[in-house]
This record gives sequence, C-alpha cells and structure tokens, in this order.
Amino acid sequence: MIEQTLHSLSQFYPEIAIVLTLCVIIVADLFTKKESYTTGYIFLGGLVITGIFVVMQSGQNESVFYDMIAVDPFAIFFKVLLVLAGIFIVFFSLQSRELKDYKSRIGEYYMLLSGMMLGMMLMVGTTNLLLMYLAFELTSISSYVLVGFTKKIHKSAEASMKYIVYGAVSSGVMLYGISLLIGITGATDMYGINAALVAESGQPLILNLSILMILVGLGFKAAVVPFHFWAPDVYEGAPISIAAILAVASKTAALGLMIRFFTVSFIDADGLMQTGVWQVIEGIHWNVLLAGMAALAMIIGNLTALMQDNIKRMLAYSSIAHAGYLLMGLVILSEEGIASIMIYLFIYLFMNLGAFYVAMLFSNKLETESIEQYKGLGFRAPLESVAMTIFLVSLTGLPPTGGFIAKLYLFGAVVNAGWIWLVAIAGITTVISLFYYIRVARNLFFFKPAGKLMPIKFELGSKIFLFVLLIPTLLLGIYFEPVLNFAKNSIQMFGM
Amino acid sequence: MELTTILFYLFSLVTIAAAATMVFSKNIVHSAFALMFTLVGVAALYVLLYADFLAATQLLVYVGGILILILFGVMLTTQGHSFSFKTITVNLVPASILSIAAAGLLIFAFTTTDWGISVPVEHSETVHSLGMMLMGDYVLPFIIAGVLLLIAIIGAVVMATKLSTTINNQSN
Amino acid sequence: MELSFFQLLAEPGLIHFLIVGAILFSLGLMAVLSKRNAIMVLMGVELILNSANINFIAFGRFTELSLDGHMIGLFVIIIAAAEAAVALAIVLNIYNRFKSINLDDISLMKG
Amino acid sequence: MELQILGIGILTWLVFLPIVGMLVVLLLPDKNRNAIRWTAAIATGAQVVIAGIIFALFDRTQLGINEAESFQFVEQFSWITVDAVPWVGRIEISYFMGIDGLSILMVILTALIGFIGVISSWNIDKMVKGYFALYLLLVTSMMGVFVSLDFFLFFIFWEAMLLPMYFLIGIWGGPRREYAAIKFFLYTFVGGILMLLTMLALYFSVAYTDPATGQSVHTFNILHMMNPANYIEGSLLAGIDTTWRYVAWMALFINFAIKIPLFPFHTWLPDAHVEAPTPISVILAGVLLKLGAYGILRLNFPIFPDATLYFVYFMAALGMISIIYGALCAMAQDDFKKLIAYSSISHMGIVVIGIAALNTQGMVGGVLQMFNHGIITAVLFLAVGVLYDRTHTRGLYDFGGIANQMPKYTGIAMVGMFAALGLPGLNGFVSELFSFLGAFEAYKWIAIVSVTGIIITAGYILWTIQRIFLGETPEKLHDLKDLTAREIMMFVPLLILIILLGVYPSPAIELMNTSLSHLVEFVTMGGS
Amino acid sequence: MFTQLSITILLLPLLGFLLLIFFGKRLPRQGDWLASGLILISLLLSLYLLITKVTSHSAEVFTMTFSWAVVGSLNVEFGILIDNLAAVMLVVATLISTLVHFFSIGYMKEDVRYSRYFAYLGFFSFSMLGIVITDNLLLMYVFWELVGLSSYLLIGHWYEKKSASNAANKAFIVNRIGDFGMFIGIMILFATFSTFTFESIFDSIGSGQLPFGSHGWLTAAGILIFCGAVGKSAQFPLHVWLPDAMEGPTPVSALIHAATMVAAGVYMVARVFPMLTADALLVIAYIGAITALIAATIAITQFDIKKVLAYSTISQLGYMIMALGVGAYTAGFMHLVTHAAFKAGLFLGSGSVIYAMHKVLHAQNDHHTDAQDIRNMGGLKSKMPFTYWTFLIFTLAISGIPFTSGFLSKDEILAGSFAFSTLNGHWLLPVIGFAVAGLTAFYMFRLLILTFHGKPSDESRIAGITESPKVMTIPLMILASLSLFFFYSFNPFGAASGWFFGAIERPMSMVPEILQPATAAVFNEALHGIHTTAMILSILIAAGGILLAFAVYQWKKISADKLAEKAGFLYKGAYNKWYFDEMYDKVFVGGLLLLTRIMKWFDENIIDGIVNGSASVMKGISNISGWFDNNVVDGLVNATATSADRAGSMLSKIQTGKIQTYLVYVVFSFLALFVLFM
Repeated sequence: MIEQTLHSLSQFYPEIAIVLTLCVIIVADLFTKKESYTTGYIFLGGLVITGIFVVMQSGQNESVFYDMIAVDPFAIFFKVLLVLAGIFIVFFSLQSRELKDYKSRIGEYYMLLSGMMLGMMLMVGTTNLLLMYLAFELTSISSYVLVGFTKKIHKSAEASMKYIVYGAVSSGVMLYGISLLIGITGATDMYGINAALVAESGQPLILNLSILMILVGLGFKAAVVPFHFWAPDVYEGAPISIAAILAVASKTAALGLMIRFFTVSFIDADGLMQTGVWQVIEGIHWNVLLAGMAALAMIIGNLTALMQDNIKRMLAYSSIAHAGYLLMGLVILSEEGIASIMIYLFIYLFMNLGAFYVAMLFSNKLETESIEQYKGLGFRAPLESVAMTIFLVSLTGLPPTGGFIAKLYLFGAVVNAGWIWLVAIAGITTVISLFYYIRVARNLFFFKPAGKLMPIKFELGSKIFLFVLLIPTLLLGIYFEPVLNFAKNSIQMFGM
Repeated sequence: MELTTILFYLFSLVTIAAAATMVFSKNIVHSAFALMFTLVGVAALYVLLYADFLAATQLLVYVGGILILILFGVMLTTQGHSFSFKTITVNLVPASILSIAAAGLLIFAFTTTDWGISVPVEHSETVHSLGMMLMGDYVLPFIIAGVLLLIAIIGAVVMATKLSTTINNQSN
Repeated sequence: MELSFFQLLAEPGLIHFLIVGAILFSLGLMAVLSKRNAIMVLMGVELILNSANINFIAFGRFTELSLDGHMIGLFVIIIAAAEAAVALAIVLNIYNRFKSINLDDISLMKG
Repeated sequence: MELQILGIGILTWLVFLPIVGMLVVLLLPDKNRNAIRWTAAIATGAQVVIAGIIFALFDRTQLGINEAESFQFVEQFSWITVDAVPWVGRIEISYFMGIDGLSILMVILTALIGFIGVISSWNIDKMVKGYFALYLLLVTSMMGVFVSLDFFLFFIFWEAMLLPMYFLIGIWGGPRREYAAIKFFLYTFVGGILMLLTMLALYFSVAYTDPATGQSVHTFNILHMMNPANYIEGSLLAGIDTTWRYVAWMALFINFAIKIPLFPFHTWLPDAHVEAPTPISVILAGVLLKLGAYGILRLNFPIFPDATLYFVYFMAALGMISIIYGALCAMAQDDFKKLIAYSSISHMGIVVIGIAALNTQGMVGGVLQMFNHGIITAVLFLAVGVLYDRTHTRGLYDFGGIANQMPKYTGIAMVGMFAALGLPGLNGFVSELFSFLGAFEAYKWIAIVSVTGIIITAGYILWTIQRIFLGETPEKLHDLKDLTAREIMMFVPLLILIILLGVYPSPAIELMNTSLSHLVEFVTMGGS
Repeated sequence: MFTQLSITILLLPLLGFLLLIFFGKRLPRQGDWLASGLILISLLLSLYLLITKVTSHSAEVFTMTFSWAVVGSLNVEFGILIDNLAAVMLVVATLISTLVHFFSIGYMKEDVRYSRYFAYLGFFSFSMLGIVITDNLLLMYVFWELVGLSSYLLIGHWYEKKSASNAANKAFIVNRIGDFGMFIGIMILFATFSTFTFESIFDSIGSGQLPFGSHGWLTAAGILIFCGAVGKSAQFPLHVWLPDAMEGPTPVSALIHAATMVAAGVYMVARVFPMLTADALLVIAYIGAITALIAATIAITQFDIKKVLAYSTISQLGYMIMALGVGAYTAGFMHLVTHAAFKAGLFLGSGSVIYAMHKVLHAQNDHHTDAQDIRNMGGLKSKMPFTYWTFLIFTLAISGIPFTSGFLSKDEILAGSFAFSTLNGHWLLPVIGFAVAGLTAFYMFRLLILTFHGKPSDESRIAGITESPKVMTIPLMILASLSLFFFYSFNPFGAASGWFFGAIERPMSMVPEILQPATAAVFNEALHGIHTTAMILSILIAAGGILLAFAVYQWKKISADKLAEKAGFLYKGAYNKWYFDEMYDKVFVGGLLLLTRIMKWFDENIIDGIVNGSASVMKGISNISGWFDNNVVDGLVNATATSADRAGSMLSKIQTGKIQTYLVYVVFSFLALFVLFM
C-alpha cells in the first residue's frame, strides 16, 4: 500500500514541483514585499522545472494513485501545452500594466496561478470522477479570484462575481450528474464506468441525463455554446493575462478532460484500434449531442464576434467559436479526430496568445481595448500591427500560417469521417469569421493616424517575446511535421 | 410502519419545508435560518443512511462553518436597516417553470430507472474505514483537497482584505 | 419490484432519498435563478451541493458503491466550504465596489 | 530535366527570388526609397532572366499534364511525411514543382508582368517599403501557383495571394478602396474554402501504393489524383460520374470561375480594378485572372475528366454569356478603367469557350488568349495609369484630342486597343481565331453567338479611341506631357510581343502544342 | 519567280510605311518622294509581272506556301497564288495607288500630318496587295481587316472634325458586321475541311464533301463569305458607310473608296466563285441589282460633288456584283478594272476642282461656303480646261458611251444579265440593269453640267479660280487615256475578242451538279443570241439619259424642281438616301446603346443584388425585430456581411450582462438539449 503510494509519487514529479513552487512563492512573498518581480521569476523557474519533469515523463503509460490519475502520452501532451501556456502567461504578467497597481499582491497572484496550473494538470490526467471534480474546483476557485484580482476595477470585480456564480452553479449541476453516473454504474473511475456500461447499458434515460449534467460543467470550462455565456463578460473584465490563460490553458485542460472522459467512459471498446474509428455505447449518442453543440458554437461565436468593439470580448467570442471547431474532432469518434484536435490546440496556443499579447501591448501603451481606437496604429507601431495581423489571419485559418494547418487537419478529419454538413457549417462560419478578424487589420492599416502622432516605442523585450510567439505561428504554417508526429504519438490514453 | 420510515418522512419533510422557506422567504435572515434547518435535516437523513461520520461533518462544517460565514456575509453587506434585508426576485416565471421541469424530469428518471439495488454489509461505524481509505485509495484527493483549501484561503484573503498600498482608484 | 403505491411509501428505499435530493436540487435551482441577492444565490448553490451529497450517501447505502459514496460526500463538503469562503469574499469585494449585492445591478458588461 | 543554380533548383529560384527581394526591402531603411525600388526591380528582373532561360531550354516535345516523368525542371522532395499512422496510412506532402506546356507561357507572363509592374510602381511614394514588400510577396505566390504540382503547395500559394492583394488595394487604392478590397477578399476567400474542401476530399480519396515500402500513401500530389487507379474503393470521390465527383468539380470550378471571372461571379472585378493602383490593376488583369483558367486546366480537367465532359457545355454557355455581357457592359461605361475591366471579362470569356471546346485548336487558342490578354490588358491599364497620373481623372468624357498632345502615347495605346479589338496582325486576333475555330467545331451556335461579341468590342473600343484621342482638345489638357523614357520602357517589351505574336505566333504555340493536345486527348478519353 | 516578285511588290509599300511612321518627320520633304518612289517601283514590277504572265504563262498558276502555325496535328499554311486575275489586280492596285500618291503630293501639301498621310497610304497599298496575292481565306481575312484599318485611319485623317472620326468609326464597324459573316463562313469551311487555302477547299468540295454534310450549309457558307464583300464593297444593306467615308481626303476617296478597296469585295467573290452554288449566286445577283438601283436613285438628288460620285461608285459596284451573280464573270471583273480607272479619274478630277475652290475661297477667306457643293460651282470649264476635258472623258466612260472602256464592260454586263434572264426568267435583273444605265448617264451629266457648264451662282467667287498644278493634272490625263477602249480590246464594240477576255476566264464551278449555275458554255450560248440587241438598247438608254440631263440642266427646258415635284415622295426619299442612316441609328445603334445601358443597370443592381439578396431578407427580419447596427467593415453592402451582422447583433442582445439570465439560458438549453437528444 505505502510502496504503491511511493511509486505513484515517483510518477508525480511535475505536480509536486508545482506544489513546491507554490510553497516557495508563499515563503518568498513574506520577504520580498517591496518589489514585484521575484515571485514571478520564481514561478517561472518552477514552471520550467515542471516542464522538464513533464518531458522526462514522456513514454510513460500507466495509472497511479490507485487508478486515480493516469500518466500517459495523452496527458503528457496536454501538460506540455499547459506548461508552455503558463510560461508565456508569466511573461504577460511581468509586462502587464494592469498588475502594476497591485505590486503588493503580486505574490498571491502567482500563488493562485500555480494553484490553477496544478488543477489543470490534474484535469488532463484524472481518470476518477471525484478527482475530476476536485481538480475542476481547484482550477475554478483560483481562476475566480484571478479574474477579480484587479479588484479595484469595477469590471474586474463584476467579472469575478459573475464567474463564480456561474461556475458554482455549473459545478453543482455537474456534481449532481456525477452522482447519478456513479449511482447507476456503481463505479467512481472511468474504467469501471466503461466496464459497467459495456456489460449492460439498459438505462439510456438516466445516462443521458447525467452526461448532459456533466457536460454543463465541462462545457462551462471549455466555454462551449450553450454554456458559454460567462465567457465574454469575464474575459472583458479580467486582466488580459488572465483572459489569455482562460482562453488558452483552461480551455485546453477542459478539452483534454472532456476527450478523456468521453472516450474512456462511453466508447464501446470492441470496435477499437484496427481502424482507429470507434463507436458509441448503444443508446447514448453523445457525439450527436456534441456535434450539435459544436455547430452552435461555431455559428453563434462567429456571428456575435462580428458585433464586438472590445478586443478582449471579440477574442472571447472567437475562442468560443474555436471551441466549436475543436469539438468537431471529438464528434467524429476517431483517433484521427483526437490527433487533429491536439494539433489544433498546439497551434491555437501560439496564435491566440499572440493576439492577446499584442492587445496587451496596445492596452499598456494606449490604455484602450477598443478596436475602433486602433485606427492608424499600423503607422505608429508597424511591427506589432503586422504581428497582430498575422495572428488574426492565422486564427482565420489562411495559409501560410499555422492556423491553416490546424483547420486543414481538423476539417480533413471531419470530411474523412463523412460529417459533410458539419464541415460545411465550419467552412461557412470560417468565412464569416474573416470579417471580424480582418476588421482589426483594416483599422490598423487603412486609416491615417488621426493628427500627427508619434510612433509608439516598445521595449526590446516585448519585441523579442513577440517573435517568440510569431515565429512558431508562421513556421508551423510551412513545416509542421514535428507537431504531427508529436500528436500522432500522443493520442494513446491509458486503458485503451 | 417502522420508526425509520416515520423518521425518514419527518426529516425529509423538515428538510424540504425549510428549503422551501429559505427559497421563498422575502427576508434574507429568515432564509439563512431556514437554510440551517435544511442542513440539519440533511444531516439527519445521513444518519438514517448509516452515515454517522458524514452527519457529524455536515453539522460541524456546514452548520458550524458555512452558515456562520453566510450570516457574516449578510451582516457585512447590509447597513443594518431591516428593509434592506428584503430580497427581491427576478425572472420568477422562467425560474419556477424550469425548476419544476427539472424536478419532474429527475423524479421521472429516478422512478423509471432500475438501480442495481444491493444491500451490502452494514458498517456499525464508518470512521475507521473512512480513515483507512483516506490514507489509501483517496490519498491523492486528500492532498489535493489540502492544496485546494490553501488556495481558497489565499483567494479569500486577496479578495476580502483591503490593499495596503494606495493606488489610483479608477472606477470605470 | 411489484409493490403498490402504499407499499412503496411504506419502506423508504433508494428512490425516496433520491427524490428528496431531486426536490432540494430544484429548490436550489429556483433560488439560484430567481433571487437577486448574491448571498441567496450562494445558499441555493449550497442546496444543490447538498442534494448531490444526499445522492452519494444514498447510493453508498443501497448499492455496492458502499463507502466510496461517503468519501465523495466528505470531499464535497470540504469543497463546498472552500467555495463558499471564496464566494463570500468576492461578494464583499463587490459590495465595496458597487455598494450593492443585487446581481442584476452588476451588469456593466453586456452585448 | 534538372537544372540547378548553386545547388538549388531553378524553379525554386524563380519562385522565391522575390521573397529574397522582400527580405532585403524589409531590411532597408524607410528613407532610402530608390534602393527599395531598385531591389524590387532587380528581383523581378532576375525572374525575367530565369524565365528566359527556361524558355530557351524548354523541351517542346514533352507531354506533361499527367505524366510526372515528362515534366521539366522538376523539383520534388518530401516536405511533410508522417509514416504509418494507424488511421490514415502514410501522410505525404511533397515540395513538387515542375513545368509543362500548360504552365510555361504563364510562367513567362508572370515574370514579365511582375517586372513591368515594378517599373510602373516607380512613382508610388506612400509607404514605399510596405508596398514593395507586399508586391514581391504577391509575385512569389502567383509564380508559385503556376509551377506547383502538389495540391497542398498550390493551395498555399493560392491563398497567400489574398492578403497582399487585400492590402495593396486597401491601402494604396482609390477612394472606395476598402469596399473593393473586402469584396475581392470575400469572393476569393469563399472560393478558397470551396477549394480547400475539395482538396481534402481528394486527399482522402486518393492513395497510391509506394513501390518501395508497399504501404498505401495519402498524397496531395496532383498527378496521382489524375490516375483513376489511385482512388480508394468506396471513398468519397471514387468511381466515375458520381454525384460527389460532380459536386467536387463544381466546387473547384466556382472557385476558379470567381478568379476568371465568369459571368455571375464577376462583380468583384470592376470594383477591384477601378480602385486598385495602376500596377496592381496590371497584375490583377495580367496574371491573377489567368490563375482561374489555369486552375481549371490544371485541376478540373485532368482530375475530373468525367465531370468535365458532363459540364463542358454549361461551361461554354457561361463563356458565351461572359463575352457578350462583358462587352455590352463595357460599352456602357464612362470610366476608362471600368471599361477595360469589363472588357477583360469579355476576353476571358473567349478563353473559357476556347478551352471548353475540348479540341486542340480551342485549347491552344484559349491558353494563347490567356497570354495575349495578359499582355494586352497590361498595356491598356498602363495606358490608363499614364493618363490618370497626368490628369487625375478617368472619365472618358473628360478627354479628347490627346493624339495631338501625346503622339507617342497615342500610338502605343492605339496598338494596345486594336489588339484588344482583335485586329489581325496583332496577337489578340490569333488567339481569338483559334478559340473560335475550336469552339465552332464543338458547338456551332454558341460560337456563332459569341463571335457577335467582336462586333460590339470593335464598337466600344473605337468609341473609346474617339472620345480620348480624337476630336478637339479641351482647354485643360493643352499642356499634357508625352511619355517619359521610363514609361516607354515599360510599354516597349509588351508592344513587341503584341506584334510579334500577332504576325508569327508559332514560338508561343509550339511551346504548348504537345501538352495541350495530350490534355485534350486525356480528357476526351475520360481520363484513361 | 512570280511569287518572289509578288512578295517584293507586297513588301515595298510596307517598307515605306515603316520608314515614314518612325522617321517621317525627319526626312526631307517629310518623305513623300520615298513613299511615291517605292510604290512606283512596285507598279513597274507588277506591270512586268502582268505582261510576262499574260503573254508567256497565261494558263499557269503559281503558288508558294509556308507553314504559319502548327496547332495539334493540323498545320495552318499561308501562301501566295498568282494567276491572271491576281496579276491584273496587282497592276490596277499599284497603278491607281501610284497616281494617287503623286496627286496627293500636290493636293495634301500644307497638311499638318503630311508624312503620316503617306505612311498610311503605304500601309493601305500593302494590305490591298496582300488581299490580291493571298492563296487562302484566313490570310485574305487578315488583310481584309488591315485595309479596313487603313481606311479607318485615312478617313479619320482630319480627326479634329467630329464628322470625320464618326465616319471612320462607322466605316470600321459596318465593315466588321460584314466580316462577322465572312468569319463565320470561314469557320464553317474550316470546321469541315480543316484548311483555309482556296484550292484545297475547292478540291474537297469537288470531291463531294459538304459542310456538315448538307447543301444548305454550302450555300450558307457561300453567302456568309459574300457578306464580307457586302461590307467591303458597300452593297445593300451595308452601303451606308461609303458616302460618309468621303470625309477623308479626296485622293483617299479616289484610291480606297472608289478604285481599289471597295473593289476588293468583287475580287473576293471572283476568287471564291467556284464554291458558290446557284442559290448563293442568285442572292448575290439580286443584292447587286438592288444596290445599283438604290444608289443610282440617290445619286440623282445629291448636291455634294463627292457624295454623287460616292453613290455612283456604289451603284457601279452593284453592277459588278450583279455581273458575278449572273455568271458574267469576266465582264464583272473587267468592269472592276475599267471602273477603277475612270472612277479614280472622276474623284481626282473632283479633287482638283475642290482644291481649286478651296484655294480661291481661302483667298477670299470665305469659310462658310461649301467647297464641295456643286450649286456653288458652274462655268469652271474655261477656268480649268485640263480638269474639264478629262472629266468629260470619265463621264462618258461611266455612262457607257462607245469607244470608252466603260462601254465595253458595262455592255457585257447588261448582255450577261439579259442572257441570264433568258435562261431562267429572272427578268427583273436586266430591267434594273438597263434602268440604272440610264440613270447613271443622267446623274453623271447633271454633275458635269452643273460643275463645269453654265453660269456660276456667284460670279465673283470663282473669278480667281485657276487650274491645278501639273502634279495633279498629269495623273488625270493618264487615267483619261486609260478610260479609252483600246487598252482592253481593239474592237470598240466587242470586248470578248480582246486580250482581257482571253486572259480572264470564268473558272469551273466545283459544287455538286444539282447546285451548279448554268455552265459557261450554256451561258455564252445564250449570250450570243441577245448580244447585239442588248448593245443597241444600252446605247440608246445612255443617250436618252444624257439628253435628258442636257434638257434639264443645260437648256433648262424642263425644270428640275418641277421634276422633283412630280417625283414627290420618291424625290424626297432619294434625297434622304431612303432613310437608311436614320433607320440604322434608330434601330441598331439606338437599340444597342439601350441594351448596354440595360446591361449596366442589370450588372450593378441585379447581379450584385442577387449577392446582396439575402441581405434585404435579413433586413426585413431585423427591421421587424427592430435592431440593426452597422459596424462591420464600413459601407460593405454585402449579403454575408449584412445578414451575419444583423444576426450577430441579435445574438449579442441575448448577452444581457445579467448573470441570472445567463443561468436561465443554461438550464433552459440543458433541458432543451435533453429533449432533443434523448
């Protein structure tokens, strides 16, 4: 028993590293109240170490802590994404203007961030419903606070309020759903559930009910229509760095959890592996359900984004739409789909963070997040504007940017699976998305700057970091073999 | 008609009635106290389900902790004028329709479902085995819960306490 | 099980507890959806959590999911506590900003 | 055949030289405008040289089209390879470029027009750096489309044209530039999505078995898509004359029809042309429109011969409508540039009925017409630009009697216009002749109706000449300067080509004769 | 040897054109000597060619071909074909061209674009010769268009005049319409025989191949190709451009619009004669006859000296076409040659008159009097003797008076038509023929009398008028001599015995028997019978016409106005050219412009409208629901945009910002989804 625990601990270094980072930050925070960077760098270091541990884990494929959590390629892929996102977010936070006013609290900021990271890393690994709920809550609670971290700002406070109410209710519903699922199957982990369902699945009604209730929670985290309503307001209110991490990291984690939960629990294990195409348990057509949600997400997300003037809000809707695109990969019930989701997420990380980053740079200098206010910036901040354009074009999915590759593989998988109507919707909505993305570029470039305005000076560091995000976005557009291989080798989940 | 049956109905009645009062009462303080009765009733139900430890925890944590917290919240967020204890309701109609629908749906589902009923071994008391499990199968959740509480405390502190340094207080 | 309605009433089984839970759940939902006061909404959430908990315990009692149910219930209570603490802190912050905890006064951001 | 410079294939040089130029431009300081211009000029000029080399070395007897080994200057190496994935077999995207009789003329055209565009951009002085960077990017992507034989590569280049064009029109364009830019972007982007979906469907339907490893490989290689044997049993596009094949053909066709632009899909063109700055109009009309017809020949025809045979009549009908319709619309215009824009619709219609004839004369005529029209409209748009620079108006009624003020200019513009009018002895006539001959053999009445177009064309061209060059000169035009040396320099090569190909077209025809005959045979055989 | 020679003849004028267009301004005397010299050389060469050809190799046909383009398996060849027809035509073209060159040196000096003018003349000669010597339809079409171009350029030589540039456009476009038919004809032949050269086409027809296997298509092909001639030779209904073409300089009118280019149509019909079926020929004959009549009637009523000549030209061309139609092949072609001489003479003569008038009017700087209106002339006989006497000869020739060349050819034509009617009772043709002969004599003498005889309407105006310079009068004399009979046949009353009829023979018809016209043998047979009657008749009618003219205009026995009164609407109609121009303007030009405007409207509203169609629909919806906001790409009126835009605004209204509303949505959509997917 104890050696089992010890062995498990040996497979658990990344999480441990995060927890230790948390503790170090707490301690350090006591001594370094005055200046605001130490804790940030500590957290950065912690993340790097965590990253190293994650990479060292690669190739592992087992389940630890009494089948509570799996350490498998799938989880590792997502952990890599999460750690990357975390590292970028630290850079964001170090440069963020909004956080400057909260120097004295910056320590707590990073503590909460590390808590969030831990929660997300557990989410992508967990195979146990209780742990799933726990990780979920850990992530949520820390992000509630982070959203409201700039508490003096009304919008921020409101955002955190909305977020927590919405989140509490969703997680409550999800918990209720979990209780039903556990009750009907009598198992608390996904393998058990799957086994029980494969054995006999006579209860579609109650199962669908519980699945839907759980989806309320998961959908809330991933901001999928129709559980997305919080996203725009929260993104708008939150500090940009937090909005970014919500849009990228917690969406990624939620999708990882969703994929694992559905594929492990509700896949009929018989029709597996030969073709890499699965089939659902008799009577529970959750993939149809997800297809509907995906379609809704694409349509509503893209259409509503047309109307937004606040860049964060626009990006919020775009991220809702992207969640829709991503879900398509899960709908088609094939490893190909999963792989394309992973490719998409990998590329999405860079391009979306990039967009947020440029938005942050502008808001740092101009104190505005309104797209209308961007007019003429192309002449005052050429590099940043060009970068912004590239990121947005990539989000639209035009070659030769990474976004195109992401969409290519996703659409390809869907076409191959024969869900033509879905991919048709995806195509049309992509065209629509063009408008709000290109509108930013248009405001940047098509207008002479009002009056005689000086060019804006940006720090060298920011420019370098911009390239760190820009180069992958472009490079992945023309050379993406590594990502393909990475994703291909990472689709393997423990117990499948 | 055995005692347990009677008790069950009694307690569930108390619970539900209290909950209903909590929901429909106009005065938030009343609601708070109604909530207390609900929680106690739930604890009693736990006892009926042979979950003594859970019942105890329920009383301690909820009644002793959360409820007090909530009352503090009530006090801190109202300037003592009694009228402001009043809580107005919004979108009543959709809310009631939806919740009734939910209830109906759930109850229908429960009654039509065939739960694999099996009466397992009766634990005289659960504390010991729970403790064992906590150190065994559930050690990871146990640790994580610890972290969670830590994070929660930090978060609460961040949110609740005033900022020490003076900052330009933009109110947009 | 072929039981008449009264017999069904007679011995409280799993379903009875589930139904109690369901009622609590919908009441909680009601509170969440209809009460303007943030704290009332939080109470509603607590109700929902409790209803879920009742389910867990009941399943623990009547199915082979014996003590695991209790275990989960335990953790749920802990989480509920944590959540409530943070939530109330946030409510306080809101109150300091808006001088009100009426949820639909708090809608600067929309559209 | 293989030809390398510094170990890098000549086509790679051809395609990516402008990119190199672009990087240099980006590194140059903003102030140093002439350096920027000269870099652009050198980059594109080098392209012309390389195109010349290719023209010289090109072997006129190779078939091309669907036979990999008979393509020339081929460069093929694996680009993305993900081996043995359980669910799709091997994934393969290759960097596959080559030239055959179908593409060589287009390559030459692109190089030439690109170079001349730079010359005519000389007097642009708003954000010179950005302008030339985008311009060079545009040239690269156009050239890339013409030489790439891998659908993925093709698509990348194809879509890469959108943004530069969008900004070139949107930033340097006329008053309603935003509208024009977004309209262009929208139309082409919709087409792009259609093509993307078709490409994916093809990709998953086609798999060839690698002789080396014997495993089945999914590939974007266009040539493999032309071989019916490569289609996986029961895949979406397998078989002959299936509904899905028709749908796929249609999707591709619409995409290309938007670019050509063919009758109902043409409304972006007049706006784009009118608003775009002169060099960009030249590029648009000179090269971009050709991409549409080229795409049809390179993809629709050989990949879906069955669907082609099924739709070809419809295609010819659209071509006919475009001819008449464009000509009539052109006649009604008061704006010089808009008039030429509509005339291009009419002339591209001739291309379409030519290639829709599915016989060698028509095919040769069509492709030749692509080339000739590219050159002729280039001359015309440059002519408009010259006038616009001097008078800042394009209204046909604002001019008159320019022949006295600017004799050189008049002479040059007249040659261009008579070529557009299809006057024998100038290149326009030759290609129209063969297109119509071919079309007439295939469908009498469509051809006969289309030929009436040449009367209307004569009408509006002569009317334009009269309104601009003849008659009394209005007061405000009395001090017009005649062409400068730079301007003459950009006209001369085009004029030489116009007359040369008009008198003796064989040099151009023999380039493509073999390939196109083979294409015709291939398609009419139903792709076997 | 003949072919090389002909190529040299062809290229010399082109050389002149190139030299003048590029260096014209820099050359001494702006290079007129160069142009004239070159054309003179080619005249001499072609004379040499004609003589040797006719004397020594009369029967032979010389060809030379080279490959122009290889398309697919088919090899498009261009080539040269020299037979007597071509040889004669070469001389005609070069001769007239040379004379006009020299005449122009005098007529055009002080012109602003002097060198340009000569360049264009050279270009015209080049393209005209091209038509003559080519051996295939395609190349003929090419040069066909090129002469069209040069005529366009020359008509528009004084392009500052709106009327000039209009006339130029009219000429080109009307010709284009004819060429359209010709082009389709070529396409039909090519689609069947996949060749353009004449003899291979004739051979394959002779071997029984038919276009699309039907006689109908063969006839159609013939008629369609003839359409080219209709345009070029200004036949009804496309004759309207020629009178306007008189806006060009007078020598140009003489060269292009009287002697050579307009005759090209006739030449072309002669070339393709073997493939014309009887029906096609009949159509041709009638077109010719109608043209001749209409033009003659109009000519009577005109007062502009050049207009009169223009219409007479049309009418004479009608004669030639009719002649070919009825099968009087040689007669028709001979009339082409003779007409070239005397009509060029007439034009140059009128040119010298106009030149003189201009000079004198200019001297009195009188700018409103029309120098071309014969009512302003009169009594010039004494002032310009050379011009008068030559003019008289030409007039006699065109009226068909014995001892002139005109008599020979015209008499043959009339006889031919007569014979034709006897063969297959189309009596209308000879009737028209003879009538037109009378009319011609009448209006030509009217012109002569009004211009040179009698009293001028204003004595003082023409007081100072003088004879034109030598460089202008000498060409007149040359032409005058060429208008006499002995150049063509030593027997003034029978052309048939002359060398011309010996050299030019009607070719065998290649079409299937049933479609063939009466063979040459049969035709000549019939001809013999009625030849003398026809001759006498024609002489009488011509004389009658002349007498009438004298009666009306010289001795004023009959008042012209009275006649006009009598004729009534006939006069009015003829005076207004039978309203052809008005009708075309109304119907075709107007219709086309209307159509274009409709199209433009259609394009800007409907096509875009369809794209924006759904926009309006969405607009309706959104107006009902009352929200609509436009902050997508500004001013982008576009379906996807507007509709998406509005949908977006509706959706964003859902986002009320009230958290509990969101929760309601959540629970609702939860239940909804459950119901949907359960």
